[in-house]
Amino acid sequence: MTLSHMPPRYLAATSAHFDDPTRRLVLGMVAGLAGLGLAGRAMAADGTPIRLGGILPLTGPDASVGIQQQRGLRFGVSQINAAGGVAGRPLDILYEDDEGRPDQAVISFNKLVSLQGVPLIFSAFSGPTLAMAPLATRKKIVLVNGGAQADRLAKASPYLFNTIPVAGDEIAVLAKYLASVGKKTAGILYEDDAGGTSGRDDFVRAFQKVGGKIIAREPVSFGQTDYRPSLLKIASVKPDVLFVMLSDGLGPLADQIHQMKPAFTIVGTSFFNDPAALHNPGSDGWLHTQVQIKAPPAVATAFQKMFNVEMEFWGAQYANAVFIMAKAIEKVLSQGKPITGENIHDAIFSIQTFDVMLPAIFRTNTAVMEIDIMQIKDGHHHLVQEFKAD
Amino acid sequence: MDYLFSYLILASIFVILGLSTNLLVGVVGIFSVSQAAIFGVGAYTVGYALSNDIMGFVPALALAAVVCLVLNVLITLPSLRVSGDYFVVTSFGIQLLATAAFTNWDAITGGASGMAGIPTADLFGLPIDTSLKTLILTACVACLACFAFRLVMRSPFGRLLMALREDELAVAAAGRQVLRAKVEAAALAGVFAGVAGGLYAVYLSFIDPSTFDLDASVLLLTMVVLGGARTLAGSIVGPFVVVALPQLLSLIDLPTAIAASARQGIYGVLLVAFMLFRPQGLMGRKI
Amino acid sequence: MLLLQLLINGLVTGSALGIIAISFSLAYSTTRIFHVAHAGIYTLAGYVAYALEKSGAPDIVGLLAAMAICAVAGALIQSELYARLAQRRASHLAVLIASLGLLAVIQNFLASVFTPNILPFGSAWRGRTLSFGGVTLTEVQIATLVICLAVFPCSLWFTRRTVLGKQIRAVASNPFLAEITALRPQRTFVIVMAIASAMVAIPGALVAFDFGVQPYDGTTVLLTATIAVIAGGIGSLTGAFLMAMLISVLQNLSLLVISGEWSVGVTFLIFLVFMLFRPRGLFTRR
Amino acid sequence: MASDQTYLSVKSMSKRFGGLQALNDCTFSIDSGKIICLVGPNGAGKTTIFNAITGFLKLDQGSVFFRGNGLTGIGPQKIVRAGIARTFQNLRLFGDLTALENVASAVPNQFGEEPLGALFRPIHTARSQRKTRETARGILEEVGLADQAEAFVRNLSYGEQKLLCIARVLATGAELLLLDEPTSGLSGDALEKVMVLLRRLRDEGRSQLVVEHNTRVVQQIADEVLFLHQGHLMAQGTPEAIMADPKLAEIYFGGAL
Repeated sequence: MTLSHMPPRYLAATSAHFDDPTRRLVLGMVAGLAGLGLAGRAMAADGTPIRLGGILPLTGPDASVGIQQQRGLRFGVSQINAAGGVAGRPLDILYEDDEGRPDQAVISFNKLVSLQGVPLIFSAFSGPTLAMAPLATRKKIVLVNGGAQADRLAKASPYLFNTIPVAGDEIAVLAKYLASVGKKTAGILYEDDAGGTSGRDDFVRAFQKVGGKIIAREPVSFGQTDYRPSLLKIASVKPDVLFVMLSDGLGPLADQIHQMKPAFTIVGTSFFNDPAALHNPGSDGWLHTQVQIKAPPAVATAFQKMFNVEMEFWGAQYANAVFIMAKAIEKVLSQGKPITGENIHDAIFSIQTFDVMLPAIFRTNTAVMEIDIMQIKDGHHHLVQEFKAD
Repeated sequence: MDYLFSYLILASIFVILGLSTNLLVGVVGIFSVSQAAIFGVGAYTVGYALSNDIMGFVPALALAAVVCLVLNVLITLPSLRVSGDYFVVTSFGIQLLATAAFTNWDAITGGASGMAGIPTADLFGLPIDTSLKTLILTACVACLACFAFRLVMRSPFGRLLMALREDELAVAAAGRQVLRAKVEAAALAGVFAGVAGGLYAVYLSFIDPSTFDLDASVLLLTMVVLGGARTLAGSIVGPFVVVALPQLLSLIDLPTAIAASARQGIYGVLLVAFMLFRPQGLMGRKI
Repeated sequence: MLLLQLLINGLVTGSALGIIAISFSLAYSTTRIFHVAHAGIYTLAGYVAYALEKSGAPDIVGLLAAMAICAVAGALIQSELYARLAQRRASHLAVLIASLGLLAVIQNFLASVFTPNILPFGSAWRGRTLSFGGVTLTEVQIATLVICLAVFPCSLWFTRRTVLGKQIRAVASNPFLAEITALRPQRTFVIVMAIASAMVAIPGALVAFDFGVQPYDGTTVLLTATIAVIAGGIGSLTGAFLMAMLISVLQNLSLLVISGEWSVGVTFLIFLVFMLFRPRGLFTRR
Repeated sequence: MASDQTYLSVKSMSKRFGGLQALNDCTFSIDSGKIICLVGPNGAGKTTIFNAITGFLKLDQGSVFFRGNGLTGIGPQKIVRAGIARTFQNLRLFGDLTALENVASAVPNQFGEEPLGALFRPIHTARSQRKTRETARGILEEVGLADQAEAFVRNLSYGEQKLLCIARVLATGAELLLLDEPTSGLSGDALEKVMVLLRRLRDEGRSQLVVEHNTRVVQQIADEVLFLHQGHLMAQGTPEAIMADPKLAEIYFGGAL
């Protein structure tokens, strides 16, 4: 039923560019949607768009990440809409730029909610997200954070869903793995901001819990690219591993590591899934946890086609967040309820296990996802060990 | 409605802050790019006091005002010793130092991840827990601040400050103490910034170092430039326009990839254009 | 060993910072404009080099092109913005604000063309290293050190020995007098800004070769450079250069003693100490 | 040391700027109720003496006494309160303020010249403000600028600005006025106006120490002349006596002839 609503050229485009696994994925989704569409036909699939919000730092110092996240959202929406939308209704995200500032985020939040009546808002970065969280609680608007991993986000609001595990979860897995391969001492190089410092604290806790010892900690400021003095200082105490928590600048770091050839192994989290680092010979041998982002190659190709850039980590995460929320909205519609924040909230918990591009389980407000240990070799990530969800 | 409220609340907070900046930059002519740091100290003081249940909102706001008064005097003092451009560097440095302190003094500020869950304000037991109540509170304080600014500008003190900007030597020759006048102006500007910070903290219930960084100081400067120096009308119009600007600019349909930075660049264009073609701003006097 | 390596690293970054400082000093002591947008020119140089490298040109071409384009940009800023402001009798504060605005324009223009991400260069020589008795330097670092150390005496020679340099110094010491003796200060200002901008393009491109480009990092770099200019004594190129070296070395070495998040603090502390005890700077004669 | 009879006395003042000896053991004293002109070639140290007396400049050596009280090492604002006020050669008026405000800015003892008074006792402040403005208006009338009271200074003619400088220094209430070239750049009516004004002020009891280049003006207004050369007092006497001295004329006009 729903398929017939789709303009044929969308179908043509998707089939032409997607090879097998994606087609299966997309067709699977479409089939699912079609099924739900049937169920929800009484709901008048009139094709009026479902409007959601996206509040991201599109300018300012955090914009480099914000723009990647926006690409992810746009890609997710285009995929959903290409497959017929949600129960026949296309998704539409209204974007607001908060410049990474909490106050602008609050204005944008109120604007989207009170003027546009959106029930759900995608957000980014812990500052703005934490600033919006009390409003989300008060107004029962679902806030979806697909990028920030600060631990405090886990309990900030019953309406705040984190579609990515908090950093603590990843780091616990990393520490466990490091202990299992006999790494005893570690240095930490972290960005002196919210994500970096909470990552540092998580790592200290987790690594000490498995019997490791932290022997150096060096902060760098956001946007700093000269890591040499810090690296030299860390190298002088000869740790087994160096835990790195940076959100940008992995390219220069890889350069400088390559030039220095230190004895320690570089370890980190999903942040390492950054093409700038991957394609740098300096990143050879780096170990990192990976919130599973096995985007089917065809999806990645479609992404590349759409934006002319590789699918970055953030792109995948935010596209996945769109897929998860589309499912939840679909469920709300299928129950014949109006699309409100409260209903979406309930739907997320009633679905709990989302078998989308990157499967996620919501027992709490923060997704549990499979976390893998990967190693970078010759410009590719190689799976070292899997830690299934749980 | 809430959208309009949140705009009005922030705009009125920035009016108070704009008055503070206008007093220093526009009236006395001290180039300061560290007013956001003082704003931040006010916000953190109130945030810390309320979060740790040390005192009520009103005493906390008073404390913030006092702390900011003292600090602003201290950071403005170099302007007495070092002239013009040296002070620009001092001011930049103070702003960067303040950001480093907000980010790293975890025990007080919550560090880089900020201070979340600041309780809402209460006025002697009356909770200020809705947008409307907050708007009434901030608007009242902003009106008070405007009234104070007007009183000052029409008083001999205001005239003394204006004279100070034009010629410190002549002020001294007229038998006035330059040092004392500057300290008093800085103190007053500090009180304004501290109160604005306190209101900001309770309204957003979340503060973090990014709100009080160099960009924020530049934004404050933009408000003064846009509104115009030294007039009350300018100090009100500037913040109202600048706070609305991101919202207005988002109406322009630019390709998403550039829209972002382009919008930010427009602040710069505004600064340059106003200085070239309208140094008196929308409704002020020449800066 | 660590100490030595940190010291050498400090000297490398310090030599680059030194050229930024003397270029700023040259522009400032002549035009008396606190040219904050100089940070934008510095950033622009990196992006010019980056764009050329991506289009296949060798890095040396990138460096030269960056100098040329920055020189033009600097001259335009003087003739189209600062000169007009002077004509309109804008206050010192107004000029400063305009400069700050221009900086925002340049940074965001670059961010919108090239994205705000850190973009690394790809050329192979960047990764090659050389070791001298335990101290390892990359070829880019060596190039930076050598070129910047060479530019410094050239700039001294230029201001002291050439006719143009003497003219500039004359205008700097008294623009009014220069005007009546037909030295035409506004024309000299344009030339000075062009030269200063070409100079700042050298570290702008070299640092970019090493660390990649990003749009917003120039502000802090320029602030550090201005601290060197002031602490070294306004008008003294040698003072500015040596102070920049000193600040950079101290920043590197301070890591051994205190944690890195306070390195801004260290720089600024140096400044405060100078302001309190030697406000005229280290190298000025009374 | 200083006798109570001397009005203003300057003792062995010395000041060096780098290689230039601006004041070299300069000593003189003057009586009250007179116009005393300070003359001498450019660079003789006239303005430096002004700066030193009014506390704008720290002396290397020497002292200043006013009515027997030492003024050395005291800040400018205290010296104004002690009764000596000055004008500047380059005027230093507040261009963005009105003529009236310029004068008002120098009137002493105003309430509300600090924030607490201005904010918390606004009515009192306003009353004091009215009084100040009346005083200022009176002074403007006295110098003949009453009709320009509300004009912005930058819109006044040069002659009017010169008069305004005198009005502002009068407003301080000081009894000894140090006027730095009050007539330079003036001619005809404007010049005449200033000379008449200075004489009238003297007759009202305001002593004046005036830096003056124009010999015709000196002859017309001066009760006494101090001749300065290379930071040193060369001669002191009546205008006629000084003008008649060929050696001084040689120094004064030497460069020109």
